Amino acid sequence: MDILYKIFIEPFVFMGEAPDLLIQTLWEGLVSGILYALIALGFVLIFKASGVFNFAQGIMVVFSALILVGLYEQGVPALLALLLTGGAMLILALTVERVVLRPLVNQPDIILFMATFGLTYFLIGFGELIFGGSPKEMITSELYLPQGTTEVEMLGGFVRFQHLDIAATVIASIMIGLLAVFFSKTRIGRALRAVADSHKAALSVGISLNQIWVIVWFAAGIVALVAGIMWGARAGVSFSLQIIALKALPVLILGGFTSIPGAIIGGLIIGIGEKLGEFYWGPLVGGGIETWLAYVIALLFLLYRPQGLFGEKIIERI
Amino acid sequence: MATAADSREDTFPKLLARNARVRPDRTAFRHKDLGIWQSWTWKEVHEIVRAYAAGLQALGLQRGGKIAIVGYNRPYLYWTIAAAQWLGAVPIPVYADSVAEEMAYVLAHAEVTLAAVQDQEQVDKILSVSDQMPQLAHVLYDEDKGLRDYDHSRLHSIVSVIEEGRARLAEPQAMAAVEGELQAGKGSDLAIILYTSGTTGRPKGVMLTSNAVIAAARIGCDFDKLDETDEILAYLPIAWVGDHIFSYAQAILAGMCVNCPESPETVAEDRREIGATYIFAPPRIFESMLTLTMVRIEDASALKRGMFHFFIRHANKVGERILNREAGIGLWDRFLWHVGNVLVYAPLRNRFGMTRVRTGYTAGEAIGPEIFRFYRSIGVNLKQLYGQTEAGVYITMQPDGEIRADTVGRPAPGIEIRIAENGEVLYRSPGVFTGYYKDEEKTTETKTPDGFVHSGDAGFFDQTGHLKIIDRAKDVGKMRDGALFPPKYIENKLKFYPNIKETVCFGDGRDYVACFINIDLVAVSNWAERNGVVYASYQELAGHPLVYDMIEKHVDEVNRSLASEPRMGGAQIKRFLILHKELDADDGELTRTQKVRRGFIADRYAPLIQALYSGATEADISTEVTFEDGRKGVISARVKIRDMDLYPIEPATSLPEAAE
Amino acid sequence: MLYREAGQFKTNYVADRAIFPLREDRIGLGLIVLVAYSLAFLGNDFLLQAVLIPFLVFSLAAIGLNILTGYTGLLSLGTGAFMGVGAYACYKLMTAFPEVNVIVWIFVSGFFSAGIGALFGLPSLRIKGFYLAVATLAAQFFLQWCFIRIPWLVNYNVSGALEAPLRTLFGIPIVGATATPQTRYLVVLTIVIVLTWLASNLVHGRIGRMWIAIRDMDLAAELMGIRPLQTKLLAFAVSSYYCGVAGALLVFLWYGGAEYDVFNINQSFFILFMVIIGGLGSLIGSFFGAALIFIMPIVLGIVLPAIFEPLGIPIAAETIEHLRFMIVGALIIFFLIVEPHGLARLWQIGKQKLLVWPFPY
Amino acid sequence: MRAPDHPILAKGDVLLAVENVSLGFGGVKALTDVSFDIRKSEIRAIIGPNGAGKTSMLNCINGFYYPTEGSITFQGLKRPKMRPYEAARGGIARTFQNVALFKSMSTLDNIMAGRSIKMRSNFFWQLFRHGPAMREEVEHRKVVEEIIDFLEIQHIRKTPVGRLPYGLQKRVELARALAMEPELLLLDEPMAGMNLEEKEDMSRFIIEVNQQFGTTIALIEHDMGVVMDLSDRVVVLEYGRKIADGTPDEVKRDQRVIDAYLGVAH
Repeated sequence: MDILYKIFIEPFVFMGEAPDLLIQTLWEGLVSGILYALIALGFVLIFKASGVFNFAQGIMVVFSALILVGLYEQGVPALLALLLTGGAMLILALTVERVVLRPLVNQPDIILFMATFGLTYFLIGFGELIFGGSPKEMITSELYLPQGTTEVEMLGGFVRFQHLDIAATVIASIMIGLLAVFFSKTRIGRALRAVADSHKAALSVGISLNQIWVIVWFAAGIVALVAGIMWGARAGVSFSLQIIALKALPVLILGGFTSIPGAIIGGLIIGIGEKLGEFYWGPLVGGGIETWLAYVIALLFLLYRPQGLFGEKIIERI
Repeated sequence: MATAADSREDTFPKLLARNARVRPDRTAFRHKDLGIWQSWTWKEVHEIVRAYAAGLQALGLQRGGKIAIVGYNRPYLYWTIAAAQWLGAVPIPVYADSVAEEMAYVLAHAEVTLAAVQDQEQVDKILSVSDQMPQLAHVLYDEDKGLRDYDHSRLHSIVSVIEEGRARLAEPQAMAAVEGELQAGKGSDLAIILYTSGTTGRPKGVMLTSNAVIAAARIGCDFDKLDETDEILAYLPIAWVGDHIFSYAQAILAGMCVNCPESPETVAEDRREIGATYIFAPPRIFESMLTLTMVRIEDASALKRGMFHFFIRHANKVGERILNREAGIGLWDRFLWHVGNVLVYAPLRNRFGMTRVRTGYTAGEAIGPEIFRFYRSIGVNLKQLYGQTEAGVYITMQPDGEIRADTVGRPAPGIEIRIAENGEVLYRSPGVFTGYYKDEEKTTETKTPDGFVHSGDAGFFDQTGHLKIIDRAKDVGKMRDGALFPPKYIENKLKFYPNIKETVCFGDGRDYVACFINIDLVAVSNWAERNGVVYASYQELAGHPLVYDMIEKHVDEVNRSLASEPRMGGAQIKRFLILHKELDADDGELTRTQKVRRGFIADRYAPLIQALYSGATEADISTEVTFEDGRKGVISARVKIRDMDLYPIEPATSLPEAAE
Repeated sequence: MLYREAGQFKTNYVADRAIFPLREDRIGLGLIVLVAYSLAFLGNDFLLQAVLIPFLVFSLAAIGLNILTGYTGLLSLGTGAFMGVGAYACYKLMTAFPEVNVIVWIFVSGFFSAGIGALFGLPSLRIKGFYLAVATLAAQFFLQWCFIRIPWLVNYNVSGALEAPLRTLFGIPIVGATATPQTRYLVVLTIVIVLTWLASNLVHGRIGRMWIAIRDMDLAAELMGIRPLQTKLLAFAVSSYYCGVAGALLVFLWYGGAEYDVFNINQSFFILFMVIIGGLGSLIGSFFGAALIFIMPIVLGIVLPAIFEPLGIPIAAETIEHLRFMIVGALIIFFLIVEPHGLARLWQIGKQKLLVWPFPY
Repeated sequence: MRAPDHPILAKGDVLLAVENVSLGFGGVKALTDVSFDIRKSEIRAIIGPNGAGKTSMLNCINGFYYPTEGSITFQGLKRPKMRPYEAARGGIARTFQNVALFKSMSTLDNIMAGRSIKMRSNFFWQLFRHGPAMREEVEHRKVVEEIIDFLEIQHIRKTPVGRLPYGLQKRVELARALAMEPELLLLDEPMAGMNLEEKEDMSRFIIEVNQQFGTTIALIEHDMGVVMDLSDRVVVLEYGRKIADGTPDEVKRDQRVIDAYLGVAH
């Protein structure tokens, strides 16, 4: 009975007793949720347009951040470095399309999936070869990202908002908004949506499949860069970031592989869920449950709804 | 049982009983059925055949009675032969692919009362003409598929007959009676009647006694030292004398194992699986295997192709001599041959299923020297023999070390050969037939009073004492200018080209030689594919100008070779055409053993022949054909004719006198 | 070319269904086993310890994952964790019951990971493909967390690491600091051969057919009476059993001790690469994959300095490590492009070529 | 052949009864209030224009879909929700409109897989491939070989089915279904995409299966000639509703059928 009390009653009592802490936790969950969503968006972009489950999305986050920091360290001005990094992502997209995707067209999904694994390993080796394996500091102030903290008194306590987090939330939201506009309003965006339905439809818009691949990989690269700056600013730039990138997977599961709103809502559920879980229930089992809670949430959710939050009900035909 | 009587093993059932006694647990028969090689030992076969005989007895088969056997090579059909012989009845195997009318003629002529057949197809065929065979009382079948709803009053499965026999044999009395029938059999009894399809006229029933068949079989067994460890694949028609001697008589005599393939389509694969030690195949099978080999090698990588051709050339140079164990072959050449053996020859033999072959035979027609040499050079001990149904196969054979492509060897042991004035080969042996069934006239025509048999073939002995056959005696004709016209000789030269499947030459009493050519669809379509020749049908391919060009080259080479031979130069081919359809046994153009029916073809294609000799450049023809399902139709075509340049004839030297 | 199939006919179904119906294959297999055993006496410690033992251990893990992913078509990213379960279970068992021979516990430890594997396989009835892969990620991270957070698993060892106590077989140390690479190699080799044989029996029989049926066309399989859940769970259990035994071998017969970090997500990926490169749905492919993915970096570690240092380019150990990553990554892509069905397919094609030699088909 | 707990049915008894079955996906109704029965040992055809709900009907019968309304009674037992594998174990086998073979397996293994439900040997023996496991393997192989022989596919016994031409794949699929020794065999367009000769073969096999093993057959087929020749009774669907039911002759004369189906499609 005691254990049941500890699981089902005590955390909620605690939430009620210290609403300021609840708000703080929710805020932190919201921030990481938004960033998860941003990474997940990269996956969704590529999956929607080419059916490839891009395992390398996580490493692209790290890779882009490394290039940015690395260029700056070489004396390139911060904003120019940002631009050059964008260029590097374009080159990456072109290379991937030419070297990986084109030769593997029409292969089963799992083969393409594995190819992105190979890409991941290649990029890890390449990145470390050039920039070294040690963690780096993100150039936060040079990119005019705010720092510092605002403490707001509310609900009988103080809630701390890191300026960086606020900026991250705002920028990520803008990014997501831009992508949404891009998809629904522009010609290329519509073509991308068409390609998700049928390749023929995309061709009728007048864009070749290869071009589309380059565009989505480039877009995913830019998304990765933004995510890399934000995560890098919060946690430093190193290859351990890719573990965070894996968190995007449960987000995708929740939101569905092809839905942008799904990615956002999934990101928020996972971000907030794991912060709440860690803060209120983690101590029961010794803490650290953040590493797996997201996956378990996704798993339990899947058992209830195999097609995800926004996926259509799967009618199997034979 | 009476061992004294048993020791005179002068009939096949008695030999079977001996095998069951001497080697009871050795495998006697195998049949690829239900995915594996179902096997029977000699003991089992003996028991089955005895029960079968008892069962047949119950169905009224008696000494002197006749039973027809129709179907592919199946153990139960071979056992039908043995069971019939057990009772002293005469088995009459019939070609499984004969049409109902042909079958009705044979069955009626032989007065069979029972027929043991393979499956529903044969049952249907027999039932469709049963009104022509009033004496036929019962039909037995091996495979029951599709026969479930048939009226079974006169229809029995072979297995049920055997079961019935087994039940009867449970009584000692019946057992004694059946064993008594076995002992009552004598070597001089009629063992089998084999109907030869013949190139003209109705089939004739060649009667062979047990003594004759055993004598004939023994020739081969002794000559090639066959024993119980040998394996043979039984896949040729059981109604054909070769199969009867090889897969039945010699198998029982030597105690070797008979392997029946799953179906006619799987013969190549089954041959490979079994890896027979003793093989027999008509030249066309060796020929098509070689053609297929060459076609497939063309698709191999350049390196492999180069290697293949290099070693095949080397084998051509020394392979035969190595097989013949001749002296005087250089160490390097030997070494190279052995390298080639690892890389090419042994794998090839393996693919052909000839890895374990001790002796292989080809007969029935002349084999292309190239083809013959090819197999020998890669280490297959292939030999030729010359034989006839009337002789119980063996007339001449090739002893080890004296094997040549252009002769058929020396007289087989115990065979006397005489060349008649007109060049015809006559032979006499213990294995020759007693006569044609119910055809005294033909018998006396064929058999001389002193026991020699007219072979009907023209030939001569060369300096080494080997017989050389040039043609059917009656077919060697004269052209108007008196030059010799041996049609088959020319045709064989043409047929040695893989692109040519069949030819028919005309020239007897004419001014020049002209011929019909049938292209080989496998070889030519492959050639067409490689050369970008597009076609929609056989007819279109056959009429294609490029195909004509290619065939023209072949004809030209034959002409050149004819011109260089003594007395053959006059028979060069002046004009030829490519037939728009394949010559087919179903249309009566070929015999069941795939031999050309010359006269029939001459009638059928008279307009074409007329055009060949009128100087026209093309001719129209329409012919009635029978499709696979038995429907009839008419196909028409306009056939083009090509003229050839002839080579100057070399001055004639004398031809060996025996060749007419 | 080396095959002489003529004359190798089958007269009963047992022979026809043999796993190696051709004599030449049986001889070849015998030779390979012979060579494998003689390497214990011919190879030096480096070869045994740094190459062959890990190669065999990873092959076993790859067979495990291949049963699940290759034969049954269920993608798993939790292999590392299932290996960990085996290792931790083995540790607990051999320290709790030291009187029982360690070999017994190695085999028994697999059952624990089989149980855990089946548990995490339960969602496979409802979810498929990438979705299932994420479910197995849950297993990976959850179990890894357990390894860290439950000190009972390492008998409250303050370092949190697994340590191999001394254990013997017939009086010869096979686990622990004093066990020689030679004896450990022999033990590992024997276990791997036995388990490979059993796996081969399974995949060639009714159960293997059911797994493949589920993989090829799961709906049709179900409409033929194959219960999807039982079949998939069985695959999870058997697969995890193999991974568990491989995990125990890895810790106690290769490393001689390990921390939880050995069983991280990268280990899972590593095994998955082996299976993909080796060939999905092929036991021999598991060995090929393990050889390529594991041995190739070792070879690169030797080859790269040999190439660059004579050119005056000094190569740091880290650089080699980075190059290895790049080359492994590039090779994975290369192999997927050249032969998506893995090395096993190349092997099969090679065998087929030998069989029909000198013909191309 | 038959699980002992089923009532023994004589030829002509109702084997399967479909009563007022409706099936909907979201807003779409695939079947509306369909009722018919299938009698023991008959060949029953289900025909109708494209999209008439024929395949959905088969899917309901073997538990792949659950009817939203109505019930299906098989061998006298009215079934609540039944999983497809339970239907298979109850004696319902089927083939599919688009061949659903196990592509990587050989013909032999595909058919052997069809006997999975008949095989009992436990995991332990399977591990060692000895004793009961091997005996069982051999015993079932014999049955499978009989089927191979019956359908004349000996020559492709060991060929991976993915490499076979379409017509043969269909035949292998029939073989696999027969391997289950079903009470009721559902054939979804067994002759789609076949040439005349293949169609004749397939018709012959269907009739022989029906006659030799007494198997009840329900088939969907587009070729009207085939349907009229083969079937004892025909049920006609249109837009998910039954519009006719009876012998081929009756159905052929039915005005609604002529309007809906014959007039439109051919």
